[in-house]
Formats: sequence, C-alpha cells, structure tokens
Amino acid sequence: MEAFLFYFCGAVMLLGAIGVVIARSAVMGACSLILSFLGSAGLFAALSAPFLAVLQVLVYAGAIMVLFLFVIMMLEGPVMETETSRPKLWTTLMALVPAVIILAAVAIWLPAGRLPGFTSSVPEDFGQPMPVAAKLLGDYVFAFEIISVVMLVAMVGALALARSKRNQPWT
Amino acid sequence: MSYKGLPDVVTTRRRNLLESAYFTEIARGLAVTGRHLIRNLFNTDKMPTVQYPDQKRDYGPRFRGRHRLTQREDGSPRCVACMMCSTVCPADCIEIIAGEHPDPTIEKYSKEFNIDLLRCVYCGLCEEACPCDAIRMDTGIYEIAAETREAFVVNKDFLLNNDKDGTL
Amino acid sequence: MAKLTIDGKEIEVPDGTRLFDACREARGGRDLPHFCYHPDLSIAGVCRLCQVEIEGMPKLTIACNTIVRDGMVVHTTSKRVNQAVTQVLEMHLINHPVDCPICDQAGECGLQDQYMDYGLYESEVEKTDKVLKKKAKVIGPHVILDQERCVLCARCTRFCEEVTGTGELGIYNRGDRAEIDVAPGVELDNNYSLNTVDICPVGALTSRDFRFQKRVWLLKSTSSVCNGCATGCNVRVDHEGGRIYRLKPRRNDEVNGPWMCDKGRMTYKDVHREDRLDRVLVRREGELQPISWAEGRQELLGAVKPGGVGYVLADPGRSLEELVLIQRLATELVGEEPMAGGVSDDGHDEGDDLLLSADRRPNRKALAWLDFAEKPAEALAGELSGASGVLLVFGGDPLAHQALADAASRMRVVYLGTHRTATAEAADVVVPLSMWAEKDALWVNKQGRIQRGQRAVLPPGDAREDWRVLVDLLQSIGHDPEVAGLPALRRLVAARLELEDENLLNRLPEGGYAPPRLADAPTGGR
Amino acid sequence: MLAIVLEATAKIGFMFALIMGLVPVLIWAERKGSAFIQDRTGPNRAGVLGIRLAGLIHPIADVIKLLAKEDVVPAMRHKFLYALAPMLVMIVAMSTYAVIPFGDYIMIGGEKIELIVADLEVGMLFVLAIASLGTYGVALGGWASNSKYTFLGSLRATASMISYEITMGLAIMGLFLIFGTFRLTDIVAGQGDLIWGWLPKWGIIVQPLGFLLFIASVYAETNRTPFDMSERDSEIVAGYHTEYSSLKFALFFMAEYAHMVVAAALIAVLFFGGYQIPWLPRPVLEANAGAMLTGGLIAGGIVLGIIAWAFFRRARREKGWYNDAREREPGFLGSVCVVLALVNLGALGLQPWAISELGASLYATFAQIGAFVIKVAFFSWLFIWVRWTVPSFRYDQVMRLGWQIMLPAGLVNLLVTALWVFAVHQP
Repeated sequence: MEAFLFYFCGAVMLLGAIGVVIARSAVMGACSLILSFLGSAGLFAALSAPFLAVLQVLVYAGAIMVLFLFVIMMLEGPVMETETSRPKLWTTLMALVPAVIILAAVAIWLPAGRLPGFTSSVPEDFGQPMPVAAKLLGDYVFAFEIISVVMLVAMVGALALARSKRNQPWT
Repeated sequence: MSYKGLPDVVTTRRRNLLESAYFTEIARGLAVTGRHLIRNLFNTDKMPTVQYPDQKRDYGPRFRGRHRLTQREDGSPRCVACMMCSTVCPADCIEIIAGEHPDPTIEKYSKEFNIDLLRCVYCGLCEEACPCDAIRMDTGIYEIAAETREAFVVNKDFLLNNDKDGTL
Repeated sequence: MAKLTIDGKEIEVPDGTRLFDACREARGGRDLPHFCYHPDLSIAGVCRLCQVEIEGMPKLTIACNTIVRDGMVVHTTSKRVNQAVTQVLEMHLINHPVDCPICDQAGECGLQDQYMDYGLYESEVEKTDKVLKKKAKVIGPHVILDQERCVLCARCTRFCEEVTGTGELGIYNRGDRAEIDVAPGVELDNNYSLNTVDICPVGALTSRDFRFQKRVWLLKSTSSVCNGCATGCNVRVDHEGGRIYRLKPRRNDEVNGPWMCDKGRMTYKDVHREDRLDRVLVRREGELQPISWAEGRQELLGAVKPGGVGYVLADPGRSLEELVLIQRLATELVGEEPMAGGVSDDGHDEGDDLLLSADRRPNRKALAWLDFAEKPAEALAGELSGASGVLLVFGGDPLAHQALADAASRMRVVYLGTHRTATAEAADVVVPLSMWAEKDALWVNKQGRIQRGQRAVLPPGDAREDWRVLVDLLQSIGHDPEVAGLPALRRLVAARLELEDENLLNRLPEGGYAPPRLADAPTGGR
Repeated sequence: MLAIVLEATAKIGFMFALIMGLVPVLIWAERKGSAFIQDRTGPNRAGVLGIRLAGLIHPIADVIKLLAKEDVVPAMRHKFLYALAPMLVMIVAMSTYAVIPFGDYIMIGGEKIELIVADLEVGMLFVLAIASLGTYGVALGGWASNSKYTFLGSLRATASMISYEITMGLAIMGLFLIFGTFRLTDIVAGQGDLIWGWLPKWGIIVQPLGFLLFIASVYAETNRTPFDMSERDSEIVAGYHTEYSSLKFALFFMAEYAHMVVAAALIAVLFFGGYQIPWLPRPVLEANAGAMLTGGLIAGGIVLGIIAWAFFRRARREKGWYNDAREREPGFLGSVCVVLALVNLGALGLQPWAISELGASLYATFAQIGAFVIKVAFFSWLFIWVRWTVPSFRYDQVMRLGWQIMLPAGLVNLLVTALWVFAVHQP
C-alpha cells in the first residue's frame, strides 16, 4: 500500500513536472504545476503527515498557483493555443543533457535496494501541527519572522514599481 | 424650481456605525422578506398572479387586439386603399396593393391587404388614421400563435372573416 | 426697375414683372395661392385665388394678371385678402368630391395645400348636394379624367392650345355644369399628354400608368436625366423600395423647360423589365448558364486580355465616363483601329420639333467628342469578318443586325449589357450592367451639354456600377487608371475632354454645363 | 476489510444522498421561496398525473431537460480545460463532505461506528484546502470558454476567492484556539458542553465575530448574492458558465447548490454545535428515549392530521378550477397525510415507551442526525433567503470589504482570542 501510494504520487508529480516543461500555453503549464503539487501533497499524506499535505495544497496549489493563474490569464487573455515554433534541436539537447546527468547521478548515488519496497523511517510526529509549530515559532522564529518582513518589503516594492510606471497618484 | 414641494437636493444621511456594520440591517431585510414569505405561504389564493391559460383577465372594450377589416352593408370591404394606415404605421407592418375596382362607384380598392402580425406593435394608429373606418382592432384577440413566420402575415380574406381564435 | 412694397417689405424688380412673381420674391419664395397661373402658359385669371390688396385700388386684384408699377403698396396676407381667398376656395370646393383617400393627387394637391392654409372651415354643402359628373373617364392612352374633381383652372386646355397646338381638351357647358372634356371622337393622344397631369393642380387629370400604384408621399425623388433620346430632358425619378414608379420633368429652361414627352416618361419601365440581366451568364453546353459574380469576374478577366480580343464595340447608350474608359480599354486591348463607338444605324426614330429627338441615344454627342467613331452595320460586318478572337460588346444590341451576327458568329462574343437582347443570346459570356437610373453618371445631350444623373435605385442582382467593372478590366490588363471613386473618375473624364478645370465635372451646375470649346464638334451618326 | 469497505460505503452513501437530495430541494426552495418573497406564485406547472407538489416536480423536469439537451460548445474553446472545469467544480464540491461529522456514533453489533467518512486530524484545514481548489474549476472554465463574459466572470471569481479565503481561515482560527484542535469531531463534541450550566458552548457564543466573518466569507466563496459578482447576470450574462450548456452546465449549477450545502454544514458544525441538540446531551436522550419517541409519534400524528384536513379543505375549494388531473392533487396529498398519520399512531401499538437499550442508543443517534440535517437545511435556506433580500455588492465594494474590513477584523478577532485563551489556560 505504502509503496503503491509512493509510486502513484511520484508518477503524478513527474507527469505534472513534464507537463510544465512541454505545455504550449502558460495556463496548461500552470495546471501541470498544480498537478505536481497535488502529487507531492499525496507523498506527504503517505508519510502520515496530513498537516503538511493539506498545507501543500492550501498554500501552494490553492493560493499561490491561483495567483499565478490569475496573472497568466490576465496577461494572456482569452486566447487559444497560439502557434508556436517547434523547439530547435540544440535547445532540446541543452535541456536533455543535464537531465540525463542528474538522473544518472541519482541512480548511481542512490543506495541500491532502498527504493522498491522501502520502509518508512520518519519520526512518529513528522509533519504534525505541534512539532511544525514548535519549529517555526520556536527554534526558527527569528528566521521565520525575518522572511515575513522580507516578503512584506518585496510586496511593497513590487507595488511601488508597478505604480510608478503609470504615473498615477496613490489611492 | 422644486417639483410639488419636494426639495431640489436630496441630502443623504450618513450611516451610523450599526447600519454600516450591515448585519443588523441585513437582519431587518430578512425580516421584511420573511414576512412576505410567511404571508404568501398561508394565503396562496390571494396572490395577484393570474393563472393565465386557466384564468384570463377581462379587458376593456377599448383593448387593442388583433386587427380586422370592416365591411360595407353589402359585404364588400370598406377599405379604399388610401394607405393612410400603412403610412402612419410606425412598425411598417401593413402592405396594401391598390387596384381598380370593376364597380365604377367604388373606383379604388385594395387588391391585397397584408398585415405582418409579428411586426405590429398594436399601437392603434392605423385605426385612427383610417378615413373609412375600415380597419379596427376591436376583436379582443391577443393570443396569436402560428407555426411559421410566414403564417403571421395575414391577408385580406383573413382580416375580413375574423373568427375569435388566436391560431393563425 | 420698379420699386414696390409688398407686405411691408420693399423690393425692386424689373419693369414688366408680373405682380405674382414679385410677390413670390417678397414672400421668400412662397407662392400666392393659385390654380390657373403657370409661368409657361398664358394668363387666364380664372381661379381668383391670387387676389391681393393694392393700396389705392377699391377692390382686390389678382396678382397674376397685374404688372408691377413703381410705388405700389401690396398686401398679400391682410384679413381682407385671407377672407377673400377662403371664400373663393369654398366656391371651388362646393362641388369637389371628398375623394382624397382614393385620389392619386393627394399629397401633391393644390387644393389640399390651399385648404390647409386658407380653408379649415366646416363645409356647408352636404355631400348629397354636390353636382355629380363623370368619374374615371379614359380620355387618352395615358390620361384619365375625373370631371368632379376639376376646378376649371384651364391649365390643361391652355397647354394643349399653346404648347402642343393640338387643342384636344376644352371646357364644355356653363356654371356648375361646366366641365373639361374632349370632343366626341377625339382622344388626348399627343406625345405630351402627361404634362397635363403634371400641371393639373387637383386630381382631375391623372396618369393611367401611375394610377393607384403608390401614394405620392411615400415616393423619394432623385434628379436624373432622361435617357430616352438625345435631348436629355431633366427628370425627377420618383421611386420607393428600389422600384421606380414614375418620371416627372425637372425644370431646365436650357433644355426642356418644364415639359417632358410621354415616350420619355415610359422609359423607366425598361429598368424593371422582365428580361433585365442580373447574373453573369456563361455559355455551357450551348446554353447560357447563370454563375456567381466571383466566377463570372474570372471568366470576364480571362476573356479580356491583350491579344485575345479582336474587336471592341461600344454603344452611345453608355455614359460619358464609361465611354472614356471603354475607349481607353479598347486602345490598350486592340490598338487604334478595330473598335467602334457603336452601330450608326441604331437608335434612330421619328422625332418631333418640340422635345423628342430623332436620335434616340442619350450620349451620341460624347462619341463625337471622344473621336470614338460609329460605323454603319455593313462596314462593321466587313471589319468583323477580318477580326478574330473575342468580340467585346459594351451595351446596345449590335448583333440584332443579321450581317453583324453572321460576321461575329466565328468570334467569341463577350457582352456587357442590360437586357437579354439578340446580342446576349448570341454571346458566350454575358455580364450584367446597370442602367441610367441605377448609377451616378454623366450624359452629353445633343446640344453638347454635360448633365448629371444620380442613382435612384440599386441595380438588380449582380449588376454593379459599370465604371468599376471597366476599371477592374483595365487593372487586370495592367493599365490601372488609378480611379478609386467618382471624383477621381470625373477628373479623368475632364482631362480626357481637356476641360479647363479638372474638377469641373465634380461641381456640375444644376442645369448642366456645355463646354464652349466643344460646342462646334460635329454630331455623331448620320 | 469488508466491514471497513461497507462502513465507508454506507457513510459516503448517506452524505452523498443528503447532498444530492438537498440539491433539487434547494433549487425548488430557491424558486418557490423567491417567488413568495416577491409576492409571486412561482413554479406550479410541471406535474405527474396532476401531482405537482407545489413545483417540486420542476427540478426533475429540469434534470430531464438538461440531460436531453444538445451540448453546445464554443468552437474556439480550450478543449481539455473546458471539459475539465465542470468536473473539477463538482469533485471539489463533493469531496469536502468527507470530514464533516453528521452524527456522533452508532452502535451496530457491539461495534461503535463514528458517523464521519474520514476523521482527519486536520479536518478543517482539509476543507479549506479542497475549497481553495474549487477556484480552478471556475477560473479555468471561464478562461477555456474563450469568451469575454466568461473570462471576466472567472477573473472576478478568482479575485474574490483569493480575497475571502484568507478571511475564512482567520475567522475559524479563533475557534481552533478555543477548542484546541483542527479535528471537526472534536470541535462538535466540545460544543456539547454548557457554559455556566445553561448556555450551550456553541461556536457562535464563544466566537460571535468569527461567526459573522465566517458566514460572510463563506457566502463569497460560494459565489452567492451579495457576493455573486462572478456570475452577475446584469453585467456579464452568466459569468464563468455562460458558454456551458446541457450536462456541463448542470454540473456547474448543481455544484453551486452542493457548495451551499457544504457551507451550511460547515456553519452548523463549527458554530451551531453540529449534531448536538442543545440541553439534550446524548445520555439524556438515551435515558428518555421511550417517552420522547411516544410523544413524537403522537404529535406527528396530530400534525399530519391537521395538514390532511387543510388539504381536503383546499380540494373542496379548488373544485372546477382546472377541469383536469390537477384537481385531484389536494385530495391525493390529503389521503397520503391521513395514511402517514395512521402509521404514526399505529406505531404506538409497538409500545415505544418500553424501548430497549440498543433502541435508545439508535434513537439518540437518529435524533442527533436529524438535528444536524435540520441545521443544514436551515442554513441552506438562509443562503436563499439572503440572496432574495440583499442586493449585490459592486466588485470594488466586495474587494474593499474583503481586504480593508474583514481581514483586519479577522486578525483582531484572532489576537483577542489568542490573548484570552492564553490568559485562561496559563497556569
């Protein structure tokens, strides 16, 4: 069961990832990415970490990707699959070669016998709300808050940049 | 200038805190709609809705229904094809083709008289324009149905022999 | 010059002016009420409607029979005048039937207009007391008479006496029995009889052709030029819903005055004739088959190519612009020689000395201006038998001549025309053209006067503005005349005629323009 | 294994039946309710052999119509996403129910079965996560239709969902703090207590502001008036589902009502004690099962009798109105009521006052399920009621309300609750 879930969710993730790369339209790419996120959420769930799984869906698939999609749809507008040129050989190679190298590296360095029929060895309270909270708001509270501030700054900056172009007064 | 003593400028009152919080106001609105609901639930018969095909309203004698062409005492149509009705018709729904009548005392008559009931707006201007009282809208028929658009173009024979049925 | 005061307004008119005309001028173009007065007829003074009050004269005077005098003080709208006009009008209306709903004149009726201005009283005459006379009496091939409606203004009788000199109509009996009629055995059958209908202020004389066809207020009018003969009478095309109902003369004192012949009035019927061409026809398996415009255009462009065309034949029935373009096209296609402006035997009939010209083509003068020679049928037949390839025919019906038909039988005939004529039947490709009322075009009458006819109705089916077809043809053989619209086309024509002002034809005056340089050019044809 | 599968199937079946049963009833209630609110008669034509049930047959006719209709699709659509969108909406609407407890437990053969499909520890978060996925159905559907109206509709839907999801999360955060869990079963169980011995410890009592924020944002999430800007008829035709027809449209349409039901269930579970009957905890129910059942049967019989009498009176009055099968309807319905009343009274012969212990337990369970269903039905009706009472907000008003008022209010609510919980629970 565990192995089935792992392989299934992994396949979904990979499928989504491939879709992101090969999708013609940006909207389809975004949808593939969501599929990939859902796969990873499934992986978390298989690791008995429903909190993380739900957060994955809630934050990434539910919130961030909706914003992505929103922006893409705004920019692309209601237009349908436009004709795009086929990828050239050298661009394909540039993508394929690193991929093959990474795959080979993983295959070589991955301890043999670990993958099919593996057994879980995550801690019992992995990904439960309590320990996650303890880590975020206890051990790493400073980093967490700093990141929040950085993101706030980035948000204000983005707003300022977007505004200044139009030369409009602040409302 | 003020109209019937009403003020020219309508001043709106600022909402107070309770009102702008919406929820109490929404509750009051719910009470209003709920009152209507309950009242109608227990008085379904007193609703103003007319159950149309089963019940019908009575219309006054001046109600403008489907047109008809009137006849002289000898049964010939009164229409002399003066085109007043088709000229005044705002919907341009009356088509008349005039012709020479074999009877020299009548001289001009309408060889064809077609009304496109789909275009007609039932304004009654044709009745008013007619100098011979030849066209009237006093049949009281307002249910007009046909299978094709062409069937809604009714001719002289139809208009002269108007039965009291809406089907064309 | 005489100075006089009319309704408090001082005006100055030449000596000998009729007071009626002076009043019109003083009243801002508004006529005095009148039935009998007509500027082109003698003064009768019978209707008594144009009465005016002249200070110093004890009684009211009719303005039409008064010549202005210096220092006259005239009132046309005083209470006395108005009362008098109303009473006279009531007199006129005593026996006039209440026929307006079935009267063709309704809408352009003098009596109606006058009644709205001066009447509007309750009639004291019972309908049953009215004197009954003959209604709907056919008095000629074109005219029908309703004696009850007549107000005895005598315009029609004067017209028949003074203009045509035939004198068919007269006033018979006296008092309220007086009536217009023709003498027994006489018909009102001169070629100008419908003018009596025009000048009749009421519905007594009506046109048999137009009778009950349309109420006049529904008609729209477009000014045009009659194509019936070389006179080029100015006409008003009355049409509605894409259909022409009648032609009326339009006053042009240089050409036709206020009149027009009956033959010319009937020419509109050709526009709606059954045998009008409205599709491109191509001969397939011996039969003329209709095809779409797109296909037909390809067919036409394919046939009309330099080297492929052996002879080009035009017709003086085409407009000036078209003739210019046809000539240009012919020059590009076949060179100088193998072309003709038409068959000089065609389009001649009996004329009269009033308006109808023996030359029945509206534009023969233009051919002469363009040095676009017409040729007799025999000569053409000879030339055609020497030619080969495509015979391009623009309008007319040249192959009605047996000799020409025989000579052309070896050639592929491409015919651009308006009706299914003998030429169309003999042709391999037939392209529909528009007729005079369907296009904005220029016509040169026999005086050498360029007149403009405007488009009244749309051409039938696939037919379109002819000059566009010609420009299309010119472009396809690589000689773009670079005309995108009518103004450019008219400039092209002006340049071809070497007129002093290139935009002259775009600003043609109402009555047309006769270029003095071309006035002495020889008339084409016989 | 078989038992687990059977148990899960039964629970899923119940929830599915509840939702899909409520959807046509809600559609009917929407039409008939709006009609009565506006002094109209509402649907009353469709009927089977004259039985019209005041318009309840109309949803059935609608379903048949939508199934039989031609599926008209825009030519320039994005084929895959266009087909995917309605499925996505329906899947999302249906999967949220997994974590909603519809009853306490039921004893079958000595087994104690929890009445919830999946009792997740992060139950409420699961609901939020799934609900956030619901945006995609709307957004992609509108985009894939390739029409300006649908596109505007999907943009608006996306914007409002992004805006109100945060408020929705914040609004219930206080509740989590008070009950100390995300698990919905625990939250419901916690609401069975009484404060000071008489006030039920419902969510609305302990979190009134949270409740207001939650209900408002839930209305926004379900795209119901006054937050219906993504399908506002007067501005953008029908919004994101303008280009959908036939069964695809039916999916969107049903999903809207399914969403309403889930929203109503959530309101009931979070703020109104779920299946808890106030002042009647389960032990009390079990102890007095016999008396309550007997009383209930007698009361039911009397009420049914009154209804039957009303029907018969109506039948007499309507005689000669229609001259067709419709005239038989009140008489038929009256007879049905009489039969039901007789069944009720006849059940007294089974001596319900001497009910067994197992029977008492079952009675308590079904009473609680009934309480839950009644609460869900009421809040579903509230959705409809509000729609026909409150006019819509403008787009900018919706955005301002969401970001400038409700979000700060949610934050304040959370802060105050956190401080209170800290003060109370800190030793």
